[in-house]
Amino acid sequence: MKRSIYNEEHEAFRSVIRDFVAKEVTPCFTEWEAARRTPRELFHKLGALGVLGFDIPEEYGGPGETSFRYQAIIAEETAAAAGVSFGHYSVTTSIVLPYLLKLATEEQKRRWLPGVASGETVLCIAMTEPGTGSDLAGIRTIARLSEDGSHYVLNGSKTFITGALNSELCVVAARTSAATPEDRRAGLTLLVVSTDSEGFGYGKQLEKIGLHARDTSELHFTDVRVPVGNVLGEVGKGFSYLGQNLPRERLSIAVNAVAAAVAAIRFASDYVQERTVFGKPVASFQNTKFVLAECETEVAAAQALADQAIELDDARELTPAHAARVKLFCTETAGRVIDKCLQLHGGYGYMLEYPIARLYADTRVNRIYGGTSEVMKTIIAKDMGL
Amino acid sequence: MKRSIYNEEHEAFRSVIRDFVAKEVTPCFTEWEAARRTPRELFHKLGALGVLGFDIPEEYGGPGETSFRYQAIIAEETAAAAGVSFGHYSVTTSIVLPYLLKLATEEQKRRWLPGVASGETVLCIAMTEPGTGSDLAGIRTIARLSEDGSHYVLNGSKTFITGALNSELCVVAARTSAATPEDRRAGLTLLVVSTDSEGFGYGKQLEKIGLHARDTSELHFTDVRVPVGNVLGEVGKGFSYLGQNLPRERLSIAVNAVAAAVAAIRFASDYVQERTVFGKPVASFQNTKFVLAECETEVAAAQALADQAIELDDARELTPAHAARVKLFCTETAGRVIDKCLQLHGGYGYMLEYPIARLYADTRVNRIYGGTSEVMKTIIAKDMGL
Amino acid sequence: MKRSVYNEDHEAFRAVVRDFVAKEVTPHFADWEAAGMPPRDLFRKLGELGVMGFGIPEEYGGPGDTGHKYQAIISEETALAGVALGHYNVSSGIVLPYLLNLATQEQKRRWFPGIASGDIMLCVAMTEPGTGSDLAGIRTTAKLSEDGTHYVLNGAKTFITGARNSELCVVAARTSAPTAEDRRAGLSLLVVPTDADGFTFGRKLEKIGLKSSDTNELSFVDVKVPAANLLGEEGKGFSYLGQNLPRERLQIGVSATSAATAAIRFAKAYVQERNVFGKPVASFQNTKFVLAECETEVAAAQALVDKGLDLEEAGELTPADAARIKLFCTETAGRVIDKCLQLHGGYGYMLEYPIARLYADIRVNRIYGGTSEVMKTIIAKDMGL
Amino acid sequence: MKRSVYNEDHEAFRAVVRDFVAKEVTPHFADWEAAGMPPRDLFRKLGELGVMGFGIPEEYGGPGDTGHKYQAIISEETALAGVALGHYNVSSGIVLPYLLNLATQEQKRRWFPGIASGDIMLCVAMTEPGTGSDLAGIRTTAKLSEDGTHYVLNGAKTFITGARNSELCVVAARTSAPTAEDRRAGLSLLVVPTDADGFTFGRKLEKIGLKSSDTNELSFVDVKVPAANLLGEEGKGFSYLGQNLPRERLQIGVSATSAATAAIRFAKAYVQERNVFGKPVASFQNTKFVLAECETEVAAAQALVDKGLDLEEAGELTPADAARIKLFCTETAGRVIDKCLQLHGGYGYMLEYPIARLYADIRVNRIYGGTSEVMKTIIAKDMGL
Repeated sequence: MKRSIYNEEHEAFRSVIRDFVAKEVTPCFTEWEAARRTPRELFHKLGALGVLGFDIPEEYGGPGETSFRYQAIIAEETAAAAGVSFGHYSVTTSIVLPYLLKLATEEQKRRWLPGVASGETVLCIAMTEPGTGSDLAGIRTIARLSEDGSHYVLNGSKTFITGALNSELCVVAARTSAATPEDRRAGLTLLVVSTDSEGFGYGKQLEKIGLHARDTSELHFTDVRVPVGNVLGEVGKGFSYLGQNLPRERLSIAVNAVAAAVAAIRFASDYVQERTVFGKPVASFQNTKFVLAECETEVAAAQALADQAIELDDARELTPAHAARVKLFCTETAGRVIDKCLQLHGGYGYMLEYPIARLYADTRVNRIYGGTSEVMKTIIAKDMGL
Repeated sequence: MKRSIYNEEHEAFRSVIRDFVAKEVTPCFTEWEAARRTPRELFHKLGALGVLGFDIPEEYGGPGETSFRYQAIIAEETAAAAGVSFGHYSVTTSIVLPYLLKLATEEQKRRWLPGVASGETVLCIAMTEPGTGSDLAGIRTIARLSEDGSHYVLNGSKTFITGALNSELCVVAARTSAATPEDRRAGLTLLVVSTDSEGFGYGKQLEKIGLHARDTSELHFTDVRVPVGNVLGEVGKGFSYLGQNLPRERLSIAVNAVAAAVAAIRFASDYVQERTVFGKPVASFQNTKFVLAECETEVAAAQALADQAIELDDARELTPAHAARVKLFCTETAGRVIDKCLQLHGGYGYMLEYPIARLYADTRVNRIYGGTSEVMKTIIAKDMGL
Repeated sequence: MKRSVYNEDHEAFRAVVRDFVAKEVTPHFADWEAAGMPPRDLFRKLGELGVMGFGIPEEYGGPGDTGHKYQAIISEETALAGVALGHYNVSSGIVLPYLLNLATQEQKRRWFPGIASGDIMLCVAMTEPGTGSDLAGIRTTAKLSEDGTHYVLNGAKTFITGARNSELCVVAARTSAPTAEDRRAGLSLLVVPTDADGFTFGRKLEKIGLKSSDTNELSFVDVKVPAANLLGEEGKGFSYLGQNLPRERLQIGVSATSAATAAIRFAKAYVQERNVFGKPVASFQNTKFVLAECETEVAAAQALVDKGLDLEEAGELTPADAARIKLFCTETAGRVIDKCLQLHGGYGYMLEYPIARLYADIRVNRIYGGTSEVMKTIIAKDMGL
Repeated sequence: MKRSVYNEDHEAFRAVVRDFVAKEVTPHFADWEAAGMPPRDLFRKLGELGVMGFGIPEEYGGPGDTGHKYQAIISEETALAGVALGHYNVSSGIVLPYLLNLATQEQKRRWFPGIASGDIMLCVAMTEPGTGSDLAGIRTTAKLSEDGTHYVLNGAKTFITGARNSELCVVAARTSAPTAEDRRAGLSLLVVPTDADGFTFGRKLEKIGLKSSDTNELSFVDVKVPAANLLGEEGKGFSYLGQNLPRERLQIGVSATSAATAAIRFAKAYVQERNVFGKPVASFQNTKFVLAECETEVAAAQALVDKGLDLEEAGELTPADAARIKLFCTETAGRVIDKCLQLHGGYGYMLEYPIARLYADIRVNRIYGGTSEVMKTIIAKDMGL
């Protein structure tokens, strides 16, 4: 259906991205997947393209505040192109950078933001610990202030860290004091840790169902020295900072999911028109038509919902509960749609050389990360007064 | 979620309608259902309210071209109020009147439109015949021109006619010449027939699963004389006229469906908060919260899709395939949502005194009339090039 | 798929039932729906047929314990024909088992012959306005008279199916207040004649479907119930409730599955007859696929029900098994009947088509006898969750 | 729910298989997945266990016809453990039946003992690049040599499971051109040694899951196949295909159902161990309801499969029955495994958790052995549509 959220400037940006994807990503993507990460240079190229520093003020080398539409276009052009991605691009840009923008001091901004915008400095974030899951209050990684007060000594382990192998800085949530009986969430602090610090160890890389072009690792910290100048925000207030950017992160996941579903429909439409069974194109069977019509209709609704949310985000009106609705609906819809589109591919749909297979394996996690569908429902129900 | 399609003027209109519904409809609705029709006077009141003549030019007593938003508001305020309706209001206003606006001659407009706008003249339409279903090319009702050329003599039967008992004029699709081998659709003509004509007979009233406040009847025509001045459009071109207004009709069904789903969620939310089970409010169970959160999310998507379509309709850009997507998605969603909301009512949900029971029985036909979901899928698939 | 739960005796019985339904039910069913209940005489005819007193020993005029499969066959045959026998199943399948378990010798002599013959029909009054399924909240009271000869019953009940065609009503009432430790204490079951003074019928409730059986509010104003009509022991009422639930739920599964089978049959006949764009609806791939899906889901439901019937016969049907059967079969029937209605197009919404009636009737299957949510709670507990 | 399809002998066999899986498979399975196939030696161990030659008469070293339930038990036990035996089922369940039906006395003597011992593994090559399931479009040719001693095989195949661990490959090839009346004419089945000159392995295809079995492209360049390796009659290949499909589909149903059962088991263990907000995940109502739904659907699938196993044993399983079973069980397993993964949260996406592997593995079940859409076509035809 006709969309109304993009103007000519957006479309010009889209064609730049499309070109970039066609030249720099699609031809190498299978290799990246086999390597289980993208090459580090990708981020330099993305920096040159000017898409790493959204919302970074111009004085620090960024383009200043930017509508989420540009990030939506990137999602559309990567997922929709061939089910490819920029590795952990969305983690660095949509998830970690906003923490720096919000919390960094003037000095920190000068120190870090220009590198982020240029691609010299790529970011990752370390929250989850083995055994704690999404319950961040249970964090056991400890940062002890040195006697002279000049640095913290960091010890502990983290898991599910996306993009760490390609990152220079890692935002680590650590305990700088014990939780109090009244407040299990007290005592958490965010530290910005250089990944080349001594004692910063990469654990095993985790094998996932999909998303093979981005690395997911365990991290171990053994007496890592982190200068006090690298504390992000106030000491002990870490918990309150977490999740402030979640609405946009969830919107971003939703937009990605919709783009993947759009791509799936395109792959399936192409496939069924080319492919014949019993001498007739698969497209000529009524079941094929109906299934694709259903898919396209559901995706039209998801797109309408996501577009509405992009506009709300621009107007600074995207509430957490709205974002939860959009994430829940778009990721559940994409899950169903991609499954049906794979089915139309028959046996080929199970072979990873077909992009539909990759989409299937990649998108399963959409209903989980950034908060599971169940967490979304909890948020929505609360918003409904239930 | 925050909607953006209504301005203050719309909201003022909404409160007028809300008042009207509260005073004139809700208190009597059960009686109307028991009587299997609304009182004829309802339409006089609706005429006085000024909502019967949307799009009728001012010279004929109407308000001139009007955004569909006003009709959407009526749908929202009737369905959303208590699952009530204005009987066959939407048939006369959204389905039949557009034929007259499009096809009537100057003289006919002068003759009919002022009465339509005031509520003196209520409209119905007779297409389907026993045994032909949606295959209009199979129509067997015959209109034979009299020898002197002054009138047609109409003979035949129609079924599934909504609102005929309350209507003064009935648009009848009849055969004025035989179909040709090349064109099964040739020879159909639309006639505007007075329901008080001699030979215009009401057959049995059909019992439906729901929608009890609107009558649905069979009609029989026995030598009914219809003046040639009552031919709508050109003789023999009836088939080409049919369905020209379908996108809006389907949008209207979709908007009604969304409004009904919104109402269902409200009824269920109220019910689960009042009602206790094992000493706890039903609302406190996680399943209740999750089910309602899912419902609300799906309805948010349906609403976004419908709102987008209302805007496209205003811009004259609502294509038949877009309208099909909107109808398919919104009616399927409403079906699922209302079913789940009924379930949350337990045994009370099956009792017709609870509005959720009425919504359940009423909305089942949404996926059927105005073109079944299967027909929608056929249209969408064609639009996708399949 | 070939079924194996029934033997030749069962099939002979099925033929008799089918015949009865075709002659005595189907031709009159629309009238019963219009009237809101079948004629009282129907049950005497069913008595003559010998199906009113399953479980009643021969000495009291019944056929003795025949196993549940005969009752299953009645459910199947009525559902397959798209009709119902009023509140037959409430009387024979739900209430009679209470009497079979709890009635004294004297009570059996007094009531069983009439039940077996169809002269005494039974209904049951549990739910009260506002209490829902929380039976511990019952407020209807039965006070024993000073001379101990009778109880005085006062209170109100709702959702009582078949009361207008019943002679006896099993009423759950409070004979003493609940205790702090046990909210369920103090409930007793009384067998109350529906023609007793002070036994009043309230509103007949309008339902989405099931138009051929009456659902009522009842009120009791100083109704005198002989002490000899106490069922089981005083104060133990709560413990008696639900003992027969596994069978009742199996039964709902049986009839939901047959209703779904009937829906497929109706839809198949319709799509083969009906033309669209000059081709039978049956010739479209979507029609074929939808009906194939439906039939497959019903095959699974049937396999599950049949397994349940065998387990029940062997005394091995657990409450959680029955919950699984009810949950699966009623959810399946709901989906299947909805799809079969859809294949009928506009006709599917008209009550003269049996598919429309099935749609309106079946919705309550996911609710009564315990909602799907209650079933899930039982199953999860059985899984150790 | 209590099952009744297996007797004591079956259960004794199950214990042996379970033991074998626990000792010989589970500890090594991650390695096999990394290697893309199990070691060749696995099948010799299975031969020692006596499970390689079901259906092979005792005179050739097999156990004779034991009924299908033993094979079902192997599927169940591997699926329940969340592992697989490489292409065991292809060899024993799919290809061996061709040989049992079609091999001559001489061929039986030549091949059966090795198959029973696990020294000869089998694979089958039907699909060609671009032809999909339309076997009439096969373009691989087998030209009989002038002296009639051998065929010369040329062509390419794809989607060949287990070829790298197989000694013999049943290849469908054209020995003459199709005729205008019969597109299916001219196909023959040849048993080709995988070490023959000109028999080349092409790419190993990367799959979403099923990482522990190899799926390959094959190409044949002037492969000489002895005429004595023709299976059945020349030109009748098409008629031989699919004769064993009902059993194959039943088998897929068996293993899908067990995989779903395993998924529930994994999820249950996970939610009981795992805390969120200080409470076990198992304590949330949503968790309970989701698992209760899953278990109920699997109970229905199991009832259907068990019915199928009994019908198969009685020789009464129709092709449409098998289609119903495959459709229902694979669709159910797909849904159930998806929900069980969801309950694992982020861990569910990590392949070290068996639920992640199950998710990736199970997706193809709705496709291979005939897609769900093909099943619906078969069922609809059986319904007279």
